[in-house]
Amino acid sequence: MPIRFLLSTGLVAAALAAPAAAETVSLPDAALTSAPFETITAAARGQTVNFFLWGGDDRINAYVAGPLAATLKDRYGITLNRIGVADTAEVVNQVLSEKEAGIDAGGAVDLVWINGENFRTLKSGGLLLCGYAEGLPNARHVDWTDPSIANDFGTPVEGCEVPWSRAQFAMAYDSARTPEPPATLAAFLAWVKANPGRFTYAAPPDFNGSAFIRHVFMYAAGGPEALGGPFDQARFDAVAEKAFGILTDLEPFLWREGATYPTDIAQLNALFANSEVDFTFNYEPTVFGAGVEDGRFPPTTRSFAFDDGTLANTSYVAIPFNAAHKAAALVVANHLISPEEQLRKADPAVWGMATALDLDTLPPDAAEAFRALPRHPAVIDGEALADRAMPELSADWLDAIEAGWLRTVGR
Amino acid sequence: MTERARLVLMLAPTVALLAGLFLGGLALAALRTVGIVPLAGRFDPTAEPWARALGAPDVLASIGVTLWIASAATLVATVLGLAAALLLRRAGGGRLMTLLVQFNLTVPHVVTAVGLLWLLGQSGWIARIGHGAGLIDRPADFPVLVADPAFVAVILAYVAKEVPFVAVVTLAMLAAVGTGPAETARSLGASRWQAFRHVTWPLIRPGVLAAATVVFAFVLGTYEVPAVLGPSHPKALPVLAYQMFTSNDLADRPAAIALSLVAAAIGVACLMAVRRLMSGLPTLKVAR
Amino acid sequence: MTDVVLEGLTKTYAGASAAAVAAVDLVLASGTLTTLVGPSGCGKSTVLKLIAGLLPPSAGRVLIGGRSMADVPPERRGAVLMGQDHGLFPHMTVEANVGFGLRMRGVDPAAIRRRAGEMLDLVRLSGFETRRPSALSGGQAQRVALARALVVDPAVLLLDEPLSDLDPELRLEMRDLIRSAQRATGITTLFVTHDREEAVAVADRTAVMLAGRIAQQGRPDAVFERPATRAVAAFFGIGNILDARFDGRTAVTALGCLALAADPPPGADAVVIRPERIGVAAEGAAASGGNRCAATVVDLGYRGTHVVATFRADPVTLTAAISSPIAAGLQPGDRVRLHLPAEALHPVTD
Amino acid sequence: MSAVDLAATKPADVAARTGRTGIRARTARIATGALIALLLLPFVPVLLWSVTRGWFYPAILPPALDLAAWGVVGSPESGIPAAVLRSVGIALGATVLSMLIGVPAGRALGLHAFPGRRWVEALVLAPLVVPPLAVAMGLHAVFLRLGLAGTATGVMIVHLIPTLPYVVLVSASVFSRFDPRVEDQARTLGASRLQVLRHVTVPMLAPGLAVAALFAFLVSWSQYGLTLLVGGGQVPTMPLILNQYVTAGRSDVAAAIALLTVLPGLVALVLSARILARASRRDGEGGR
Repeated sequence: MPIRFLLSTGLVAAALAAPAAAETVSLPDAALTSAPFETITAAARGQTVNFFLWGGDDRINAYVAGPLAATLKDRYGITLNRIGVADTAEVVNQVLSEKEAGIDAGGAVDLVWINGENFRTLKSGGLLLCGYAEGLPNARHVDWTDPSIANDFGTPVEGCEVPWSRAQFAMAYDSARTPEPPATLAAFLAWVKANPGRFTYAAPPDFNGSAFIRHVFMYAAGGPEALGGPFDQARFDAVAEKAFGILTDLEPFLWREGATYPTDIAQLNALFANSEVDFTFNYEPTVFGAGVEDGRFPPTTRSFAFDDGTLANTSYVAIPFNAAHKAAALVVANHLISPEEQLRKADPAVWGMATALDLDTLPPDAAEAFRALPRHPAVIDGEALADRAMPELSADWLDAIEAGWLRTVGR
Repeated sequence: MTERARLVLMLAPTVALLAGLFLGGLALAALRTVGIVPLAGRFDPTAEPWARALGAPDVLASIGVTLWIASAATLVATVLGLAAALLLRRAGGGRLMTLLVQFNLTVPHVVTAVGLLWLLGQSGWIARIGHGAGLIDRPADFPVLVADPAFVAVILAYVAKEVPFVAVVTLAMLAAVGTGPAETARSLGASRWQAFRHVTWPLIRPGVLAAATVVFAFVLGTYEVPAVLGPSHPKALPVLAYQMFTSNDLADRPAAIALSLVAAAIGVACLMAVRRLMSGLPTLKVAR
Repeated sequence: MTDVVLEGLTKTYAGASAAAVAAVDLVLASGTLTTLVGPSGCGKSTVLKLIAGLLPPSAGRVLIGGRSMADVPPERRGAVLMGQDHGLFPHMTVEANVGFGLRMRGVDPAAIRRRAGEMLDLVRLSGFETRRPSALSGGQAQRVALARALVVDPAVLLLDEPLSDLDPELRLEMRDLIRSAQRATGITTLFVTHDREEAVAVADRTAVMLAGRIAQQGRPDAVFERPATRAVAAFFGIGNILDARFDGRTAVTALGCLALAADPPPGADAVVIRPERIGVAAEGAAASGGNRCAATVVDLGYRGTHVVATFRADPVTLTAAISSPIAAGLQPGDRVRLHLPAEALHPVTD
Repeated sequence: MSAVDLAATKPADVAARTGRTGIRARTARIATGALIALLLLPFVPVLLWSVTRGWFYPAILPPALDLAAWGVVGSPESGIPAAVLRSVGIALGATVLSMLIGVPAGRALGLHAFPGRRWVEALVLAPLVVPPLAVAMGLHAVFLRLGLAGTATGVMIVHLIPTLPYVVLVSASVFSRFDPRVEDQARTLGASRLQVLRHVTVPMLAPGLAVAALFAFLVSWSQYGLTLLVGGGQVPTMPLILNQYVTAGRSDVAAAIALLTVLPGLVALVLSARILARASRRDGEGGR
């Protein structure tokens, strides 16, 4: 016994003695946010950026590891290392763990695709590099006064992340099966009751399932205005009873009578594709087009948005406080919001994700190029979506709603 | 060098590694759940993570279903594995057949889980054949086997993986025992079944039960199978623990460790059972 | 030609209370075959391992050719060990087995083949070169093992019960083969066995080992006929041990005074006599000379070549090996007279 | 009774020479075949999915042949070719390390009795029955500190926890059937320690040690939970990549990856069967 104890403590001692895997950062943080960008670009040359992002879509993977990486290499001498994760929470976990272990420099993550509660967690923990975003050369194409840019799920961005894409929630149906989908959430809920077993939603913490529940929550509250601003327990309790009541009432009419829910959006998509249910949804409607192309959805798939409005959000890229290659990460972040790169990303043939830029700041022909991008028939028209956009709730609301759902409906 | 020094030298690397990594990891995990983090020099003893872990919604149900999955999978896999070994021997134990029985042994669990998802889902391959044969009309008519409250698909995935393991161990035990004892029993008037029941089975039992225990403990701690095939609630213990470990709420992490220690505690109980079972054997001649 | 000297050789295993080998002094004269005989567990094999360098001694030393072996590893001692189960390498052919030692020494392959061939010839196994050990009979395997040992031209050959796994007739054949090979090569050989007959049959010299110590050593016939101690006598199957007090060349025993042919050594406290040296005569037969006593036949056991007869000569029991014709005239209960010739009576110490 | 049936009644059996036994052996073969079919059934949809896309209920067979999934699998942008290399590298590294560390311990356990042996055995068995989740969570912080978390090296080291016990146990059973006196003989014939190892011990035990190595490789190759936790998602090995595509709903790519993931296991299995067959031919030549 004593030997084992010694050995195990020995490991701890070795860990304590080891210098936290450090790599010298050529510029201190203060210099990074104030230095002329040419200085940063020069410092970035030859660095490798570990870019963490959700890795379950081969179009995204191909775009990031392919043309995007090639451009960065050619133009800035930066190697982009795509690190696919199954869930962005894993990246947050990584940075949190590094912080706990006292690794304040030389961290594994240089850049992460992020928004919502993941952003809030890192920001509130002081785990992000801040104050640089609006100073990036290409930041002039971003409308920082737009509330949907300046706030990420209610958390003020405050220069701690750079907008990359916009997304808005949409529903999908199979036009061969459901020629006329219900136009409002109320009508949709009635449809579900009239067609038992033909709908379900993914259980939180799935990102998309959680968004669907928020729509019901906002519907119960009578609109997004009722839930705006910081979290308020009294307001939550008032709405929660009604909202979870609706969802509980709905349960017997759901797929498998609500005994279980799909645990992620892919399961819901598969149910939809195999005619087990008649609807699916996504916070990123371009998925429907891509899904038709890569065989995840039937060719007759179409998408729509509820007339009462659907949630819209912006997703960003952020740089952790302890990133090993901050200069290069800044250069990459800046390049990601260049009109040229945003246009390439918005092309459905590449990815199709909507731009985060303010088209009014672009030269007319550049703005026109965005407007002229083709649209897949399965994907809802961008203007139709924009007309129905609702701002996201703050991340605290989000947590409370998910936890409430798990307590009341999901068990 | 003395004999004793040589022995110590041979054993030291393994003992050091397992004591350091395995016991050390376990010890650090346990300390963490009571608020002690040697690495960060933190020492605030608390029982909060345990309260949080055991107070999380569905935790008891999770422990319950995990034990159910492990028991059911172990029972079915052991019976079928034993049967497979005996059948293989009766069938003459052709090399190809033995190879095919063993095949799943080499397949990662996540692959088996995905295969079963596509096979047994309500719109899976068997359901489609049922539709083609006119037995069912809609996917909903097909029995619920995936993401079901009884964890049928999860259990079947483990069965598919562990039957070969039990069979291989049993075959090894049978080979070690040889046919002599059974032949003697037959010549003394025992029927084939009696010879097995009273002579062969008691001889191979320790090995088979040890294999069953390993299967049981293994199922307790495997994440990928219930993650792919389990329902949204209650979740199997490893799934719940991993989800809590990667939760946004920092306070969830020690609670997640506490949950995984519950699984580890059940595993330790299994280890003691195995030790008892194995005490009759010179060395554990099993492998997987 | 090399002699081997063991000086105060001692080995105590870790955790053991008694020494497995205790202060053994032994000289293996160059070119001779010495047998080391003793019951199992007496430390014989340990002596071999100590000589071969497979175990470090706790005390004392081994000299081969006058050189201390203290820091010489086994592979450089020139002391080849051959064990009871042939110990052939199962993954090598017969030829590779025989050539093994030469290969370890970096001898070139052609020479190895030639030497291996010669050795296989010597053990009459030409033609078996490509066989695997699993395809050999026990005797063949043992012959290959002998060839493998001899091919490296060892300074010392250490044989650890080489015949114990063989059938009786094979044993004799193999024993003769070893003996003739040893004579032909002149390799100093230590042959360990627990078989008394084997020990005296092949040896130039015999050492008896009991409980880790050399109890007696000398010419085989001397050891066999004239054990020095009760224990050696018992080991060589002499059950006829009579407690005795000595008065010059007279031993005073329970059977009365027995005359001896020579002076007893100091400390002697018993006399022994080998069973085959006891004479048996009918009760009434004419008696000439001393050392006779009356006895009753207790039991007669037929052994093929002879009969083992047990006699009661109160207060002791004696065993004699007698010829069949003599035994034919006897029945249990018959009264006889036994003759214990003075030259066969041998005083022993405790 | 046909010749095939006669061959099939090989297992010594007192009552083997009756017609009834022939039928029994045939029944056993049919039953074994059925069991094998059941065990392998999950691979049917996997195979089909890997060569098609857009295959929806109720189609029993894929609508069309489509090799796009294999295109994704082969493209460098998907990271899959790199993941294959990474997985192979980690598994090979874990195998080599656990052999170097574990085989000596296996020798000690297989050949020697020593005080404390029970504790060493328990320590070696423990990782087999104690779910690794808690251990990995406990080690995570230490590995981060050492700069090992999120690295292939760290993952490889943590894989030693499950691989080492297999190597130790398999090699202990290999050594328990080994007579170390052969090594003594080789020494006295003029072989140095190293030469004995190279020319005698290793070649003699090669088949058994190869099996130990194959187990280690497969255990590491299939590892999911430990890789996920210690790798922090940054060391995407094949099982992780597979799950990534499963959770993205790309059944076609997932199926192709699944097949790719099964491949080394298959190779290993066939290889080990051949090694063992060769060994049994060697040991059995001419009969013992």
